Amino acid sequence: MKTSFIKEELLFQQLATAFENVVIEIVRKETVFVYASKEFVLPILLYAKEKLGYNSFSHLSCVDWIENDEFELVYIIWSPETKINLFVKTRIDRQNPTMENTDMIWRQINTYQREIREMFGIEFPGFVGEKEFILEDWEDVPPMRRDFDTLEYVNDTFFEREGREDKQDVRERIAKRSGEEIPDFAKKYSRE
Amino acid sequence: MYNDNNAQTIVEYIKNFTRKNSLFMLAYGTGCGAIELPATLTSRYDAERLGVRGAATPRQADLLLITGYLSTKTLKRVIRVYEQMQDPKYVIGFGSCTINGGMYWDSYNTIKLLDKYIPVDVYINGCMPRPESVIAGFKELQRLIAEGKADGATKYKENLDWYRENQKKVLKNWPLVEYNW
Amino acid sequence: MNTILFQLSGALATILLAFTVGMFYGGIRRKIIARIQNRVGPPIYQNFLDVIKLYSKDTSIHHGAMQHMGPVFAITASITSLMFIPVLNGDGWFWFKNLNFSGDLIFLVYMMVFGSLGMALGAGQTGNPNSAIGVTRGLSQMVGYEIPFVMSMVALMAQFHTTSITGLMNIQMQENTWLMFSNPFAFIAAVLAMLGMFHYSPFDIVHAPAEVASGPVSEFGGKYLGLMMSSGSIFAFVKLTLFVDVFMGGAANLIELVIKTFALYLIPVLYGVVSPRYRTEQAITYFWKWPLFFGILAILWASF
Amino acid sequence: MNSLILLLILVFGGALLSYLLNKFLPILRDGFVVLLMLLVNYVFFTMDSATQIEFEIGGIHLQWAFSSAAFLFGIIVSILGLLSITYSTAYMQGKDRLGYFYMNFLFSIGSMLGILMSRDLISLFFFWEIMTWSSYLIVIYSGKDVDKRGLKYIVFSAIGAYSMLMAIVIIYGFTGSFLLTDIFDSIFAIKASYQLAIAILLMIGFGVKSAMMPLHVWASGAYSGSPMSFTALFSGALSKMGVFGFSLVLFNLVSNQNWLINEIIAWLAAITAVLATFYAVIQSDAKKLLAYSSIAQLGYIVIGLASGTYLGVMAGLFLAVLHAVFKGTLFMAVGAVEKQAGTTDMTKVSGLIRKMPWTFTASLISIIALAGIPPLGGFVGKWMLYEALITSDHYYLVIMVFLSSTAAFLYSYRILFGLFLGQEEPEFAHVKEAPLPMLIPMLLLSGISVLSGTFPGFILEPIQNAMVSFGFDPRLPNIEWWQLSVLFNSWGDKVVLQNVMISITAVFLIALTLITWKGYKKQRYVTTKDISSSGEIIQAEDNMTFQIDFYKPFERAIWPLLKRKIDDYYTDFGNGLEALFDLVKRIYNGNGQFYAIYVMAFLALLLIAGTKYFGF
Repeated sequence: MKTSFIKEELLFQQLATAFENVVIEIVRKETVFVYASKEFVLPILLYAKEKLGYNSFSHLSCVDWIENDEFELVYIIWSPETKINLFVKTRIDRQNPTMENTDMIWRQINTYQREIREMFGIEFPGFVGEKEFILEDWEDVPPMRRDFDTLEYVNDTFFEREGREDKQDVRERIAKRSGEEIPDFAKKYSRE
Repeated sequence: MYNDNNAQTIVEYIKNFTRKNSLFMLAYGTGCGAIELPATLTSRYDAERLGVRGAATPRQADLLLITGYLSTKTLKRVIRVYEQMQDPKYVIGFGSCTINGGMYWDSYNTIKLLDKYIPVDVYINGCMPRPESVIAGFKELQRLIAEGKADGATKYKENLDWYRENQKKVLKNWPLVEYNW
Repeated sequence: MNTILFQLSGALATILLAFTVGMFYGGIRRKIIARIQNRVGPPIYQNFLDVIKLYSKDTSIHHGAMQHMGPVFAITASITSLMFIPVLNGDGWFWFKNLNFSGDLIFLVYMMVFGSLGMALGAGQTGNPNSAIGVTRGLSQMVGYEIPFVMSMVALMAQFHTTSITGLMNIQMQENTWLMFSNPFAFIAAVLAMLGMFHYSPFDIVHAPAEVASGPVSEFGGKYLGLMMSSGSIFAFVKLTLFVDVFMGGAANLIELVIKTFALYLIPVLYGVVSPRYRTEQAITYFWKWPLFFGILAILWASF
Repeated sequence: MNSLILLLILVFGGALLSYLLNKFLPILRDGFVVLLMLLVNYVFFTMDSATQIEFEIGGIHLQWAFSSAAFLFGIIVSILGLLSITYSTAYMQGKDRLGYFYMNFLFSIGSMLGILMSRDLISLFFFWEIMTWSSYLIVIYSGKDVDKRGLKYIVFSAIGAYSMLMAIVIIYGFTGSFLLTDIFDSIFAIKASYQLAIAILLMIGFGVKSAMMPLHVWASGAYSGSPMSFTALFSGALSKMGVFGFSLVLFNLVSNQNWLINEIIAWLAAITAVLATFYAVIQSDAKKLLAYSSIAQLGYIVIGLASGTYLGVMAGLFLAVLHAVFKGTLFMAVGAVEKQAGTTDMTKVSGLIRKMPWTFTASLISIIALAGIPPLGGFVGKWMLYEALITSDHYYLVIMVFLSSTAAFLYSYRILFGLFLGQEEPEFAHVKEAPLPMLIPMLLLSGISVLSGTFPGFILEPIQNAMVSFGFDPRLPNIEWWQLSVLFNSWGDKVVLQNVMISITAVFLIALTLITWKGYKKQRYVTTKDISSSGEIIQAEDNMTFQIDFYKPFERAIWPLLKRKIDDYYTDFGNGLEALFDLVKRIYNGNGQFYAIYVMAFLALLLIAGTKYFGF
């Protein structure tokens, strides 16, 4: 049976008429992606909440696209009427990562922004929140960035029990099995 | 009584006997091991028959259970709790995470070797150790206490500088309160 | 027969008796709870081991003079009220006379709260907020259960025109009856109040370990906790003996005493094992419903 | 000179002199008032008990003398007066209008002595009014909330004064004399209903001062609002004037047939005690708490007096003396905290025990006495009260008293915990122990609390003398005061106070020695920040104090009782009166024509009624 995308199409139309410089993609049923540049995120979120009834904020997450030298921020919001998950995605510069503060729309964004600030080092100007979220006294590179060398840090900081030196790298085998390539930046983790 | 190399006076013997048979434990539910404790304490395995019972605060406790992985953030509190306990006191490390890091061997915020930071009297192996092994651990600790060998606290006092150095390496900006009892 | 040395040794013997009996009762309680939960449970002498271990533990810190004195207040109250309670009735064993004839029921009721208030002061000085919360819960709950208890005591005093415990015991000896049959409502009210007095479940919100980290005793370890456990077991004996003396005709010898007190002790223990925990205001209103009703009935029964 | 006149001249003259001294030589003022009160005490205690003076002013025969009952209350007034004025010299340091304060202070002491010595109703009323006004002037001394606190106090005092005046007029109308001795002789000749009316009117007059329900609403504001040095006297001695008046009425003016009035008063006092205790429990200001607690304690005293039995009256008077002692100490201690720490709000101040150890000791002793816990004096009073009520078949009153005094443990603990125990907050780190002139009166008074628990004889003997004058037979054994140790109730049951004391002291000392002896060398003090708190290291700025909503669970349980305050009823009554006056104003609207209509209507009504009932 052919799936009909009536409400998704409607959303597409509404967003397309309201905003010009955005790319909208209907991924599957009840899932719509919106790719926007960073200054459009706040208007889209506001518009979706106030006009289209997307009043439930689900998630804010961050992806480190180290290959493109970018961070991707994903805001997931949801409407109880249309039951559509609306993904608002934006990419920001990795060298100077700042993003607009959006916690005035939904208060719970506060927590996500604190986490992202701590784990990825993305600043939210104008955002007032507790400085520390999970980590205490962290001085190194934010640990969720992919250029943070976990193993080196662990070897420097923590002790090692004798007899656990073999440390076979299973990633190589997994990569070979699934036919993928380990990217260059991750090569240095391998033990050989 | 136990072996001749380790002759004890009668007072010491009584003390050790009561200590071994009355362990007030502070179960510091740090990791997944905490879920094994209800089973250990309740009807099926019944640790209370060995004299093990829960204590609510470190002031009353004899035995500190580190049940599983310890993040550096938790380590601070564990050290504090350990130092608030009164002598004589014992520590049991639960599971492979406390022994060698276990599955968190390369985690940036989980310590791998508990006995570098606080003295551990008994380790219980496993991921997680089942209640049977937990009780075996209690038994082992009781044997050590009876023989007067569970002297982790004394070791900690004697090598305080060494322990402090290790702790400071992980806990950089944390005010470690002076330990002097 | 009346030298000071004799009296002192009698007092010591009474204290030892109360301590031993109270400790064993505590152990038996743990055993009973364990058996009901289908466990083996600790040996019944487990509490002795606990106390000896606690005394042998180091206690290298204190939070000030009042904390130091808190457990002392508690044990003082226990031992002093023990001294004023007739352990055996009639001539009994002369050793256990102590100061029986120097106080009466009103005095005892007041003496019995001395300890908890002193203990509360000790807990207060530690500065631990959990202690203070536990204390407020305990004192509030005390207002609840003291009222039906005192009502039943007043009913007895009114019925037999005496306020002394020995007087009540003598009446039971002469009339060859137990006061629990002479004034059953008073007995019911007193037993319901006793549930609260023992601070066992469902009235154990005072030191609920999961809520307030054992409440008033959360900063007490080592010798302090040991002293308090001893005081608690002596106090349990005091309460049970008081009930036996007043309602069950006292005991002619130690074996009878043990049987009667144990039978009474089973009531709060068994009621507690199968009960969840009341909140403080629920506990207060619990005592101000049926127990209060029975207390009023008891006084009416006594005055007509 | 007659020592009664000397006493009055000393106090009232001294009052005026202290005002002048404050104006011209303020440096001598403090020494002067203390010396003056010492002198007053000297004169009072060396006075011959038969001293009497009679004179006539404007045809009215007046008589002054100290009866033995009055002497008992006089002891409270003079000693507490001396101690509280000593305390004032340090407590009032640095405040302005001290001449005003000391003048009124001495005026109220003098008027109290005047009330006690007057043996006729006119001088009693005269001194009563001086007392009311001088205390009112001190209540409004601080100048805060005058319209609420001061107005309430003066309105209720005025109600009391008017009903007293009415009673005096009725008495004079029937007996033709103001002299108490004449009245006591002839009062029982008048009709019982008038006797009852007189008694009730006088009770209202005295009940206001002793803060009996429903006349108690002024007390919490007035007690907590005046300077603590005066409140010690206010609650300790001034309210006892009401108790003194009660004793006059109950034992001399009410015949034995009118047992109902005793019951009513006892029950009113019991309800006062219970409700005031509940209110005290939920207060968070130490002053307010003590004020409500005073109301409750006065309830016990009145219950004792109203029970009418030997032991009950003795309990009432004993508690009256002891209440002056321990409540005086407590108000002084709270005043010391206020002076040193700047606030008595228990949600703010905490952990002063190490800063003010002696103040704490005094308050601890007084609290133990207040709670009635053996072996201190309060227990003796409570014991006698219970025994008296039980032996005289007042079973439900016993329960009420017991409920009140069990709930009193709650606020007893609250005040000690709130001010002295708990977390030591850094903002009170600067607090120092109170100066000596404040400490000495507190410690002396708490010494009396301790002593009276083991040797109650030295208080019971003057009480017995007073009770003989009320017509009771002396029942205390004829021995020295330090030998009196056994108290009996009327069923022959007893408590041996010295055994209690010896037993408690011995056990306490032995246990304390044992617990201290074990490893005391290794033991060291840690601050209250070093507590077990799930491993967190508590920093100095972390607030770990538990003070707000302290007895919330208890409050929830007793909430049905506290929902309607009696204060609200008075407010409603006041609002109702306002509406009534509004209506009256609408009738008297100043329009002549309306008045003419009213007159016509009235005449018509008269005409109709007259023809119908009187037939003209």
